[in-house]
Amino acid sequence: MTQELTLSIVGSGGDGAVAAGDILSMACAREGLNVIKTEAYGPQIRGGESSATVRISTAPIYSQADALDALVVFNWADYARFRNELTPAPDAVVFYEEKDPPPAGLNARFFPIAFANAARDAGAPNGKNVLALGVLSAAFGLPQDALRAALRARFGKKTAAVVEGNIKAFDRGIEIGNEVAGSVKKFAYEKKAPKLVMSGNEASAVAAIDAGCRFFAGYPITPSSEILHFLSEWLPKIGGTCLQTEDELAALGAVVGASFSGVKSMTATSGPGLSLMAEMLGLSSMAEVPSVIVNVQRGGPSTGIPTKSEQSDLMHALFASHGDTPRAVIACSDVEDTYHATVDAFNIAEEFQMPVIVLSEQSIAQRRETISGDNLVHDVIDRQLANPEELKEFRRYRVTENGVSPMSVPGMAGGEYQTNGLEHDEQGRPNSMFVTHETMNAKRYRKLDALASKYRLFHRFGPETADLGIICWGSTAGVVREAVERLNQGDLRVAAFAPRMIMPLPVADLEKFIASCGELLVIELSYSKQFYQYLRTQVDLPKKTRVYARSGGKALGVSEIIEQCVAEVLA
Amino acid sequence: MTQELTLSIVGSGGDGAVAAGDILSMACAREGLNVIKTEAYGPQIRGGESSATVRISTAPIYSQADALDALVVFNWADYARFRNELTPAPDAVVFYEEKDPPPAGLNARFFPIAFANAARDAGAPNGKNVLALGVLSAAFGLPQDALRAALRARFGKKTAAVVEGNIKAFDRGIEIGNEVAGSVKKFAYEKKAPKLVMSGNEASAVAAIDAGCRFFAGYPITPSSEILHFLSEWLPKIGGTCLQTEDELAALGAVVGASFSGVKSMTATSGPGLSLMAEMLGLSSMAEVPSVIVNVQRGGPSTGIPTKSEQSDLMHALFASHGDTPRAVIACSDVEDTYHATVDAFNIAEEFQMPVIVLSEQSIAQRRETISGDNLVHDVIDRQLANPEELKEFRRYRVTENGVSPMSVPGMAGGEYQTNGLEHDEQGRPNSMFVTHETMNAKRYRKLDALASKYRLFHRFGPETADLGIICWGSTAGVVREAVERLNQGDLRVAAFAPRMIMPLPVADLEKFIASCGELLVIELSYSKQFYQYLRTQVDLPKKTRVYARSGGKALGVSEIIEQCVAEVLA
Amino acid sequence: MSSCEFKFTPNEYKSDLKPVWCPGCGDFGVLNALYKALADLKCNPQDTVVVSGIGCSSRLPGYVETYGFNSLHGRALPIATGAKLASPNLNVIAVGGDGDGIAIGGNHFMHAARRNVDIAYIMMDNEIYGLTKGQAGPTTPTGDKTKSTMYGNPDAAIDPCALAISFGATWVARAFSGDIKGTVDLMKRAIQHRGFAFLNIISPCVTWRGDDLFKELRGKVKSLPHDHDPGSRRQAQNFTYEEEIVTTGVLYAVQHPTLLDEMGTIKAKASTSSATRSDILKVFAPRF
Amino acid sequence: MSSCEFKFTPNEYKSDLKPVWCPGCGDFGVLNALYKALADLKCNPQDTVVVSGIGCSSRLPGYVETYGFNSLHGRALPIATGAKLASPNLNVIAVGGDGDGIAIGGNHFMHAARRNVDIAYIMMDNEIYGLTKGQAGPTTPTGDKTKSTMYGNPDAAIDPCALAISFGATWVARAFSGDIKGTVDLMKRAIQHRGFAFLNIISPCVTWRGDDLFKELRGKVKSLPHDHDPGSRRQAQNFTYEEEIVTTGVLYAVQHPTLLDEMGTIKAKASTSSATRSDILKVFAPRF
Ligand SMILES: Cc1ncc(C[n+]2csc(CCOP(=O)(O)OP(=O)(O)O)c2C)c(N)n1
Ligand SMILES: Cc1ncc(C[n+]2csc(CCOP(=O)(O)OP(=O)(O)O)c2C)c(N)n1
Ligand code: SF4
Ligand code: SF4
Ligand SMILES: [Mg+2]
Ligand SMILES: [Mg+2]
Repeated sequence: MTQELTLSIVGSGGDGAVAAGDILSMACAREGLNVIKTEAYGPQIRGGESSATVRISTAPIYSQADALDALVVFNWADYARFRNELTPAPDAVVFYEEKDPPPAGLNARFFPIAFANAARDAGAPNGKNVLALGVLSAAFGLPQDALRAALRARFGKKTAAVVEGNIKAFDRGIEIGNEVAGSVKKFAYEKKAPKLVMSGNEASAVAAIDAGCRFFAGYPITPSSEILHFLSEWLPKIGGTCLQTEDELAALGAVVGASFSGVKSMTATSGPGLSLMAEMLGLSSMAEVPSVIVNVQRGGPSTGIPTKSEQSDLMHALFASHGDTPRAVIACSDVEDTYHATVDAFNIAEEFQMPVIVLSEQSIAQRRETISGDNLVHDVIDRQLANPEELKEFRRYRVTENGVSPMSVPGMAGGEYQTNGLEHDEQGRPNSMFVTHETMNAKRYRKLDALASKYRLFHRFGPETADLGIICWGSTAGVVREAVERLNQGDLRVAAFAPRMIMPLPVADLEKFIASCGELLVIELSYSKQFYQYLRTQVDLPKKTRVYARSGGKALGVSEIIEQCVAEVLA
Repeated sequence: MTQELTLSIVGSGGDGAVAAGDILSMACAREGLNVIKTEAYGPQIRGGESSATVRISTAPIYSQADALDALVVFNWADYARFRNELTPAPDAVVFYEEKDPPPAGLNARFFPIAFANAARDAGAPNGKNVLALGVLSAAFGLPQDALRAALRARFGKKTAAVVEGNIKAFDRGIEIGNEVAGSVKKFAYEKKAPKLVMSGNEASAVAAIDAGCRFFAGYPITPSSEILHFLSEWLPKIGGTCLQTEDELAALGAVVGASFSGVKSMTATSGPGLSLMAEMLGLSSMAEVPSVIVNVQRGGPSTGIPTKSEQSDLMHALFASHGDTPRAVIACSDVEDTYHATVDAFNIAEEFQMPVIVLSEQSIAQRRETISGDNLVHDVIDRQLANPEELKEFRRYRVTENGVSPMSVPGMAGGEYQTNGLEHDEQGRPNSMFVTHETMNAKRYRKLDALASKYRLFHRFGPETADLGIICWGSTAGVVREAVERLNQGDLRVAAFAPRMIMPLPVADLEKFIASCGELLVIELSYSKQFYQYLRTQVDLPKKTRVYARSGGKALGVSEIIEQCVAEVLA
Repeated sequence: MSSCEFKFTPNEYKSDLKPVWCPGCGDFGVLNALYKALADLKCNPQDTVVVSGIGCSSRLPGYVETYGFNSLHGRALPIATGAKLASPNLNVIAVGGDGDGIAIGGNHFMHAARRNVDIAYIMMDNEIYGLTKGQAGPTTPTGDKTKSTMYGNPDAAIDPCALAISFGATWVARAFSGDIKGTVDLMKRAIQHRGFAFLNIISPCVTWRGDDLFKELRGKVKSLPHDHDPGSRRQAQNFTYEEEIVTTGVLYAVQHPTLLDEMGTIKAKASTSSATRSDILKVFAPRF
Repeated sequence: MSSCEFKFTPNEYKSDLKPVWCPGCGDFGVLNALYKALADLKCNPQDTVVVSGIGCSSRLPGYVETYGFNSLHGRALPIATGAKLASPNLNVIAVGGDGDGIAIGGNHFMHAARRNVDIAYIMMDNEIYGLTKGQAGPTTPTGDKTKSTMYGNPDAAIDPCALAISFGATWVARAFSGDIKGTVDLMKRAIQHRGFAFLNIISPCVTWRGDDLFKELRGKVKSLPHDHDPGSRRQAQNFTYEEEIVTTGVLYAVQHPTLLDEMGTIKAKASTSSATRSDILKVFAPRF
């Protein structure tokens, strides 16, 4: 049977809560377990409250957990900030620094531990996080060898004294943990092949490299900067180029220039940056220069809540830029999906010569997840260049059946053309006649039709017909998936549909899904119901459709969804 | 009975076609006639083909004409560029330079005239345009006294010889025109009170002044620059400030700063500029700083067709900027409507503390139209400042029932606060908690509800119930209005609904309209059906709804609409 | 608060918001200097507007009990310009980071300076992107390893003071946030300058540039020589792009017509002809 | 066309598109000079990319039979930078107007120059916004009456060459489009320069600045004195912000590592450790 365990460690900056989460995740990954690790921080730039939450399971998991089985609190003042996000399950175990008694009102089993003193006594003055790992491993039966190895790897560059001090703190933690071990449910598992631990941002970066991206330009912005960081390290190693630009207008500009010159190119940003890219996005679409933009959504509007997740850049991604501007938009539902979405984005950009926006979210971009390296495989489509036949009297914007025209790149003799943000004829020459404009609009939009029939990407969970159908997108799909699994264990038959391709939407598949369900519930993390609004532009939703939409800033929970489903059916 | 006449003059840069159109319009305005004057140019920056088309009527008119009653062509090569736009009616009269015989295939009555020679002989070597005015006035019975006065006013600053030469050329034209006068239908009218002649852009500028705008910042862009030009001249005269900024980001930034400081402020731009403003628009919304943005739509996407009209900035105006970003969007259907829309925009911005986008279109922004000065009256709402009660423990973003919070401006003691693009609490202090975020999103969106119930602005034409209902917006409303009038003279009962308030849409009124019609037809000038898509987000359109959407770049014609209506009903 | 009770002590300019800055951050010095400068100048809180962009440094307006605008990354200057032009009686101060002002906001810096807008612009220069956790910025020394420049920063570092002078700023100074007294003095002069005053404050980021930099800087800071002529552009440029020392003081100071002066001239010229509403409508009337 | 048939005569670089420019526009001179410069340098059309923004001047790429990119207002330089960095073998030339490059595109000008990107940037400076029908731009003289400055331009005019030098451009020259020979010569040197070469071409707008300006300029143009040392920033600045004369020639020329040099160094440093796909995945693997 599936074994699951969710642990959270909360402390101040120096307490090492986040480091403990990393070490635990890595150890579990070595054992082949499934892990999703999230972090949260207070407003202080450094040294404020921080927490790491690790959900461990023997079965595949797709979301962070609703409730905690165990909580380590070094300081209750720090915990206060996360109270709404880190809720212990009713039978949860809480280990807390014994000097700091817990506040009233928390429903759990409490175990005071002298974390600071015990760690210091063991020889690791900064080792209370490691001691906590020992406690947790003993209490729940987590892999102690792997943890020890992970600790050694982590502290490998420090002095031997530091390493040994930490190992001793860990062992001391085990002793303490053993004392409570009897009273908690053990986590039992079989060791499997080791997994990788990766964040969504890292998955985007790796996918870009795999897809053949050799030029990246970006401007730092939370929560997408890790893509810039990773590619600034790795692209030069493989002969690629990474440029930090002066702003986002320049970032997408450089991408468009690099792509025009023949090299697959990408930028990454978050909402404010995507807003600044609106005009250049239009140029990429009009000039039919492939470009890939990874946009990691955070709380909006405006500067909003940079460190928290939301799904509210959707309408902007779909419709930003003046004029009729075709583009593709693709969503990511988890870290692995982010990898595939990013490769797909390159494939689509290159095949259909248009900008492609990958809509990621802080919640998956910055969480770390175990994935099997074997799954990081995806076909790559390379840019198709004009053939000698096409280069004769070359027409870069030739009107074709599917709208895709032959493309040349600098260096190709006979392929010389001028591209243009102005409306243009088949040769790229400015042209302001209505007929040209209508013809060219039609040509550019036909590419979306071709794309729609080739890329009918979506997730579908649950039975073939259902009492209740959920429509959702992005990270929400993971949570919904788990909710659907749980709900179908009861009487209710619930199915879910989550398009991966958002623009163009797999409309026929969605309509089929709608027809297969009784009630309908749209779920999203946008106050103004952006997804629901967009769906209505594409399909006729039955009158009875209900929408559960709220602001981001707090993770969507499986139980929250279950509640909504039950309410929907009872209503 | 209504008398109508549409004339067009076509020539090269130096031929003065456009000047002739101006003079004719002014003369007709003095007679109290109704005029709509449009111009068109070829791609040459100067000296290329140009045309002026003047539609004159004894009854109110709302669109440019489909077909010409008379055409003056100095040069058929120039005419070629406008062939698709300037179609003579079957019985039209064409006056052409006798040295340049007309091409085959045009169906009209042709009269060769030695424009150049006759003007030169009359003593006005550059006067063939004036001579043409004489011809037209004689042929159609247009007001010759008024024209003569208009000519004198126009050339008033030149030497007496120039003035007299032109008057002579005009008189010579009359002689020539008298020769054909017998064979054409006369235009008969009664003189009425003089009217003003104004373009949509000028109406925006005047409206801004009337609404109390005392700060304008902008960056030149076709087809909106006339607003900058007008306000750079007139604002300083009334103690206001006009700033040409380095780009559009700075333009809206300066507007937000000026408005924050307590002064009603505006910017004007076109698509590319609006794209660049996406992020700052979000700040205006989040910080709840009133701002007015006039966006004059042109052909898109990207640089597109700067000199031609389209309705394709709609979705961008409605949804641009990442995050959930409430804003108001208001449309203009003609020049007079532009005046009212602009004052409304200020009223709404100030009352609801949000950005308001006025969506104008090249076709109305740059056409000149007669209007009665008496109609340029509109109530003005001033910014409501926090009262002493509210200033005690002042909460700038207090959560209120309708979402509107008390506002202070610098200079008010006790009103000090920090505004913020970050999510914030009632005091404006950064706050990243979910509850705050949800509360504040709700507060900001409640303003849209309040606004929706106060401003249910729309046009409705035709009978109370109809076989066919047309839904359209912006400039299209004028053309539809005329089509509806014409259609209802036949058997078909046709009605039309054109929201003036686009966001928030007057949904209840629209639903009532939909219920009152049999068939439905949505008409718009956007290839990707932006208006139709948006309507679907707001109302359930009956399945049978048909859409007539095409690219801009060519004016929508009354007969084009009639054709669509007939097709719809026959289908 | 109403101004009659206001005592003009630094403390009274403190808002009740606790700074999110890291312990030891140079920006604390800037903030404290600003409290003191505002108090010394007896700036009325209600007439003072502090505008910032986005960054660690740009959090500053929230900590000051005046009107404040924590705006968008790079856009403090257009907003400050609009506020000052529309409401000339206000005391408008723009603040922000090196990335905010020279990377994404570089164009506005150029144009605000060349227009000689009547504001003080205080840059808190930590040679790094602090808030986004340590990427290179336009003032990061060439070769430095940062989060985004693993192999060393390839770009030439900019000296903000040199830039400001070349943009046409009429008052340019450099301060060090470790020297509160000197910083207060320069802030006061910046605020009092007629026209665009640019004050670059070296304000170390202890988190991403290391704790030691602060100490190191203390050793490097030197005042301008007494015979320095701030009226000389050339002399001023001699104290830019310094290598081993950091010279503080007013490098450059001249008087030119400010943007408000120019706007005043324009209004004077404009109002020679009358401008009632009917004058405006006459423009569109057939006047013959 | 295939390069073997290509004769490298100016005529062969002409596209079949007719310029939309007004008769007498200075930009014709720039275009003709470019044909000649490309021919003299035997630039392969297929390896040459001309990138522009938006404006009258920015229409130029359409008239040249190479690869061309008529992009967005103000964004020629980021696009040119991307093209050159990604495809270093290309000969990348950016062109555009004074408004394009110094108003809306000013920030990119600064950063492209300071990074010393290996491109030639040709500005066609007509001291006005031509395409939008005559508003003031950053190089319009103070006080001039234009469509947007009815009462005289309130802003200080910028000398693009002075700006380029202060931004760190490594090659800066001024030409006059009425002097095709001189312009050809400077264009060739700009294209051949390693690093960021900035060539400001005075290219009068006859429509919005008047017909006479062109003639007047002919009288004002002077070549640099023979003893000018282009290695001296200071000497170079002496020929900026001139009043009565317009000095043409190479004001400034130095050699610094270019952005491609820097990128080469980075790649060399980076490739000391191996980087197969499995090396990349190892980053994420529990390696214990
Ligand atoms: C449009 C936009 N792009 C990027 C960001 C992310 N961002 C926030 S602050 C910052 C730079 C901070 O550096 P600096 O301006 O020097 O301020 P510091 O934090 O160092 O004080 C960046 C890139 C943003 N908020 N908005
Ligand atoms: C984002 C944006 N803003 C404004 C415009 C309008 N516009 C086109 S060209 C131009 C300025 C032209 O001046 P300059 O760059 O000096 O070129 P010139 O026409 O003088 O050669 C402007 C403001 C635009 N196309 N895009
Ligand atoms: S990250 Fe650096 S600049 Fe930001 S608050 Fe911390 S020390 Fe200061
Ligand atoms: S408007 Fe001026 S710059 Fe533009 S083409 Fe005409 S003369 Fe040249
Ligand atoms: Mg900084
Ligand atoms: Mg220009």
